[in-house]
Amino acid sequence: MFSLQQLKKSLLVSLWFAFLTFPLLVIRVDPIERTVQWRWENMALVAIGSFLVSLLVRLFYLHQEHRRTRKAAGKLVDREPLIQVILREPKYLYTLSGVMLICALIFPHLFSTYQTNIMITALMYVMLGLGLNIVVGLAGLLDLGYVAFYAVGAYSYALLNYHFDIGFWLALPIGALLAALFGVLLGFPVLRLRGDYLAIVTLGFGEIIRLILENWNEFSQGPSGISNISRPGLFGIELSLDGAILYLYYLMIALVIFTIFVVNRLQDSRIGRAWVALREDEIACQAMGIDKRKTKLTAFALGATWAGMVGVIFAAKTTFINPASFTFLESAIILCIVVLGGMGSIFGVIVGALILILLPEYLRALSDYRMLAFGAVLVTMMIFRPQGVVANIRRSYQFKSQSQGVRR
Amino acid sequence: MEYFIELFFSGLTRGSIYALIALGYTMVYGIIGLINFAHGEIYMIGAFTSFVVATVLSIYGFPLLSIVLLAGLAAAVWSASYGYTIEKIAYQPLRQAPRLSALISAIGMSIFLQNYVLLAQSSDFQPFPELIPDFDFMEPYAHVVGSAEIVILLVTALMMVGLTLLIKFSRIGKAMRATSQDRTMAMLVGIDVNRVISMTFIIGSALAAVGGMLIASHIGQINFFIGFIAGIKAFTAAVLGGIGSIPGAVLGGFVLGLTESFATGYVSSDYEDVFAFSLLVLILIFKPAGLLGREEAQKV
Amino acid sequence: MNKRVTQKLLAAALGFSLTTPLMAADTIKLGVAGAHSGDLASYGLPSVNAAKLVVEKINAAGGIDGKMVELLVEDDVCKPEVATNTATKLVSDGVHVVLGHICSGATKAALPIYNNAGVVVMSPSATNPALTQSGEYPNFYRTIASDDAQARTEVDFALNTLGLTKIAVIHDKGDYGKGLAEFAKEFLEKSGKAEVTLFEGVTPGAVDYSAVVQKIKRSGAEAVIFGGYHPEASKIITQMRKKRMDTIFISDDGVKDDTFIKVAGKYAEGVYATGPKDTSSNPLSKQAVAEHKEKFGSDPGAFYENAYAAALALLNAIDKADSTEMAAVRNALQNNDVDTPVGTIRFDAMGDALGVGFAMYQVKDGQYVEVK
Amino acid sequence: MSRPVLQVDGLCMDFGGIRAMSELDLAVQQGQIVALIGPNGAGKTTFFNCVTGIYNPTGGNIFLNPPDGSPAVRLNGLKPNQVTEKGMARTFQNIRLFQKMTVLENVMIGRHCRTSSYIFGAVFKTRATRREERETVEKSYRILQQVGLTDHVNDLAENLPYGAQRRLEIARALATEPFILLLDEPAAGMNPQETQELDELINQIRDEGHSILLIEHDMKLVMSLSDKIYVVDYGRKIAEGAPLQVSSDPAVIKAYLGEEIDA
Repeated sequence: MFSLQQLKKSLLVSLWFAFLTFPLLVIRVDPIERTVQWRWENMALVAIGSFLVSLLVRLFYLHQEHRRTRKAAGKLVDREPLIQVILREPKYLYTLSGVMLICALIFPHLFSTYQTNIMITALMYVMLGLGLNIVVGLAGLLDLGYVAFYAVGAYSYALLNYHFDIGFWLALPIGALLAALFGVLLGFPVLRLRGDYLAIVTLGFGEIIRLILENWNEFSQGPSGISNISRPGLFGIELSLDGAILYLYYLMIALVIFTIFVVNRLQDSRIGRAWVALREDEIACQAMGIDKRKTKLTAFALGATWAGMVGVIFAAKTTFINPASFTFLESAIILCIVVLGGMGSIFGVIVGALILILLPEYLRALSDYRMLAFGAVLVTMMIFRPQGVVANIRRSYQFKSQSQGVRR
Repeated sequence: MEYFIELFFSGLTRGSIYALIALGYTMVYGIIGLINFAHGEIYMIGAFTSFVVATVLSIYGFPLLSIVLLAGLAAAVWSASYGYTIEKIAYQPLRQAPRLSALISAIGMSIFLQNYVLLAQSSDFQPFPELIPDFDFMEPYAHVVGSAEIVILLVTALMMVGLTLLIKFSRIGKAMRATSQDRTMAMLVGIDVNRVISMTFIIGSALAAVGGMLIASHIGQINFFIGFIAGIKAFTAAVLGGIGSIPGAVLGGFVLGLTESFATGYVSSDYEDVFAFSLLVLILIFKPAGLLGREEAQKV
Repeated sequence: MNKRVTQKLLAAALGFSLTTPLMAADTIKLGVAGAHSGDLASYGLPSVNAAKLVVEKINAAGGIDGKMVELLVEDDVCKPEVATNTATKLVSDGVHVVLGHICSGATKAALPIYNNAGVVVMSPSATNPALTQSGEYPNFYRTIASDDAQARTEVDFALNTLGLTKIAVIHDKGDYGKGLAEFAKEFLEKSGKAEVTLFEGVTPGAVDYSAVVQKIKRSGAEAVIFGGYHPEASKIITQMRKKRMDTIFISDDGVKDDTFIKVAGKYAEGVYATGPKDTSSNPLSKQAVAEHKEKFGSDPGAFYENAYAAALALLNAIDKADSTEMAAVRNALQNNDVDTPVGTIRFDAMGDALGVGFAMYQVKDGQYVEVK
Repeated sequence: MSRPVLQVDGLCMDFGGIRAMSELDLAVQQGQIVALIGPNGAGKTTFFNCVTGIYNPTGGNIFLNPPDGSPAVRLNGLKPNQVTEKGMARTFQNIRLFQKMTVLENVMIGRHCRTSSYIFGAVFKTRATRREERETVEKSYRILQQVGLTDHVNDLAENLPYGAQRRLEIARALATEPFILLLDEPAAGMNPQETQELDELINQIRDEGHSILLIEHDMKLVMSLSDKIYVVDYGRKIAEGAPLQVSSDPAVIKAYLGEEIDA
């Protein structure tokens, strides 16, 4: 199966990793007791492990090579991935959506309240991902400070609730609006910046907002946060905890459907096409008569709107917020959802959110190795599927032959 | 006045560390256009390697000077090896992929390395041996600027000069400049681009490792999480100076360090980072390519 | 969709169905929640060990009124948003009382969920004053004194024992550190005996603190009161001493940790820190530590004795109340003394333990020694 | 003679002290095909960039005179999208299509500045939006018919053959409803067959009433299409006039021969 040459290469890889991990994985020092512990067993493990992994990777490439030669010989036709077929064909797509919806609706009756609660979190990230997808996936603006708008939404509700006793339903649009306003405010100065400069400035904005929340006690109560935020009300009915969670769950399902509906409509509209054009080629986009500033600001504002909404929900769900929940890592996770799921693809973002939020939850069994595995999964997935789990498909239009008649 | 000088030195010390890490960011960015988010972790691994080696050597009773040199060497060698390996594993397969995919791969790598060190060593803070002794001749000034700070400044300056010479005059330096200007052209004139990229990671990582060792020894403690904040700050410094520009990274590091120091000294450390990031935003608004970055003339 | 399902969904959506069914009361479920992984795990894991030991002992002695005690352990990583999930999980698993959470923020987020389910919660380490003093959390108790008590100890010590007049108050901008520092500042200003020369936060994890240290020096402070954890404290003290400053350093129980002495090394010498009153002479405390050594082969970590005490207090209250109902348990907690490693305690109506307080310690020859 | 649709007077462009274009005058009359030729690096594309708002010229004036008789518009300082809105569209020398969008969508983008539906309309699909979308699709499809790309309507732009990409760029520009069209080397990289089809296409576009300004290196195409030719070298105009007149101009011959020797 493997040639001697390849085994030799894998052996070299394993030696290299043994060398690489030597100081940190083998030696352990105690500077106080002044003792050194040599953990040679770790080196053996690393060597064997990396040898096996290297062989596996080799096997994978062999397989790929094999496929390629067969394809070249015409023996293998490149088949479109199943998921793309499903997404392309409305018939399948509606069936899939229907099945997913039914699963979503009966989920809380099959699983415990705890599972439902986790699922609420995942759904919140679906919304966040779809919102950021407008900015990053469609308009191509790399935003590393998305969490700032999330914080704006959460604090709007928390403060309004705390000072004026304003309820969830009123706060939801207010939070969304305020976040949109911040989106525009942030958008203005960064309009001229491109690519990675934009990334670092948005990162800076995110940090500035968090730091202000942390330091300005009179306004935000500082790091100790705001507690006892009201849960969403339901015509004045007092809900039990389980009831409240169930209510929040169905609320989230409704909001996610609403989000999908809106984003779907937007991306195939005049404004959605302008975003994609902006992402593809800024200069050509302008030359085609598209106002770059307005288009960018719209993307920022709309993306922020969703973050603001989810922020309000977040505050209502945890009933307690403090600045520690709005760190850069959060922005990074949301970005990972978008890229991993497949930029610009709604279905991809949903899959991405479910993977990234539920994975660490179910990786709890790995306990200490949880985050290690999480990092490794991110890298591996990117290497093997750089375009994301689900690639975006542009809408196609049907025309009756060459005649004048145009039909959708 | 003395207060000003004190703040100035503290800003310089901070700035030189930012600069050492920022160099790696900027070199990698210049050549493959990737924000290497794992670079902060390379700095941390460098610091940790020197911690382990220095402690082992001191337990076995080596003299201080040899400890410093060997620990520094080990830090540079292993960090460089990590940098090289990371590039091979996580970035090279993604050369042709969308740029954001490489960024996510970098974020994943950063999370992985942090937790790898957490598991391999410990989550606790560890005392870092004092590698830079207090020099007697510095004693009269010790209340203003410490020996360690002077050493950090000198080493940073040396590294900068060395790196500049390397880039300007050596074969690999020229190849790096060629690759960063136009990778395809460089390939056409017979430059082994993969080798150049590997070298960039190796040099950038070694510099970060030296920075890691110096600052850890100055602060006297270390844990697995120190790379994150330092990395973000260094990245900010690189962009401030104009990402892709080597003198820019150095300048950006110092500007950032001094801003933070003076903001703390004359205003308040509560908003230290707010000042740093506001400065960044302001500079980029007026000079969108950073202080020394060249405004790219868009080819139309 | 068939009609029955629709009805059920509708009812469910309106929250009429599904209140937690009363668990068949064959065991008493004691939840343990806190940071069991991540960077704050070292503060949370000792409470798990404490609960294990206490429960083992009680079950060996026949349980409470013939019922066995069952442990439910859940990790919250000290994050509020995770803590609500943790709390929901415990409640849906039918927990009766909870030992936890470890961090104040996470505790605040989780408490309403427990309150809704009628579950009494007792924390070994959440010191935020509002938890008890605001009256918003009727189901909350703790076996540690609150931050204001700690700040009071620090300030009294600085003013009365050391007789200082110029003090800089520094914090780490965190929930715990900043809260504590604000109390210290307030007490200092109210006393009229000393001037607060500086009140500032440092950024945790920053590459160095020399600018802040210079500022402390310039402010002319004789002492620094620091609110926060040991990594920042050791960085600040190291840089102060390297700048040849002999400013007195007074801090909190986040610093009264052996790791601080290890990391700061020779610079730790002479540092003051408050910590729970020394209970090492208490036989119960000795016994608890001995049990830990025997079972886990190591010294117990932070808040171990407080957690041990909390587990005892909770189970004792259930025993006395013959019920796990919140009202009955609360009543029992407030009206019965219980012997614990942190002393013989009972709880006031707000939820604070009476008889638990702070003492001042100083590092001498690489060890914390109580200042008498 | 009526007023020219595009009138450029004394256009200058400096890049950091280097003069890339000096005192260039140029006019395009309604319904004319005008060619701008010159050796490589003569400043032709710079001229396009100045006129279409990508660069802000250092001196001179650019006026558009809409053929419908509405008042003249000064283009200096306008943004590229505003220039397009005023009725002048362009193609690019290095093809700049929206690669990940379909052929039809590329053309639909051109309709952007002639349509107005926004977020509200997009989300609620109001009657006005539906009508506008329908019109956009129909018009775009018709333009694709005109340039002969109907077989590729739903293909991604990046998958088109080279010649088709050039035609798509023209289609996209036409969709903005310009009265003057600027084509930057439309025949570059085309085979003789494709060039012939392009010749027909450009003539057809002119016959529909568009004026055309063209940069092109294929002299055969230039000679067959143009009503008037401007020759530039080193950012200066060295000749102008009818095709035959220009081709015998000694200054032009020198500029071109000189270039050949350099090359």
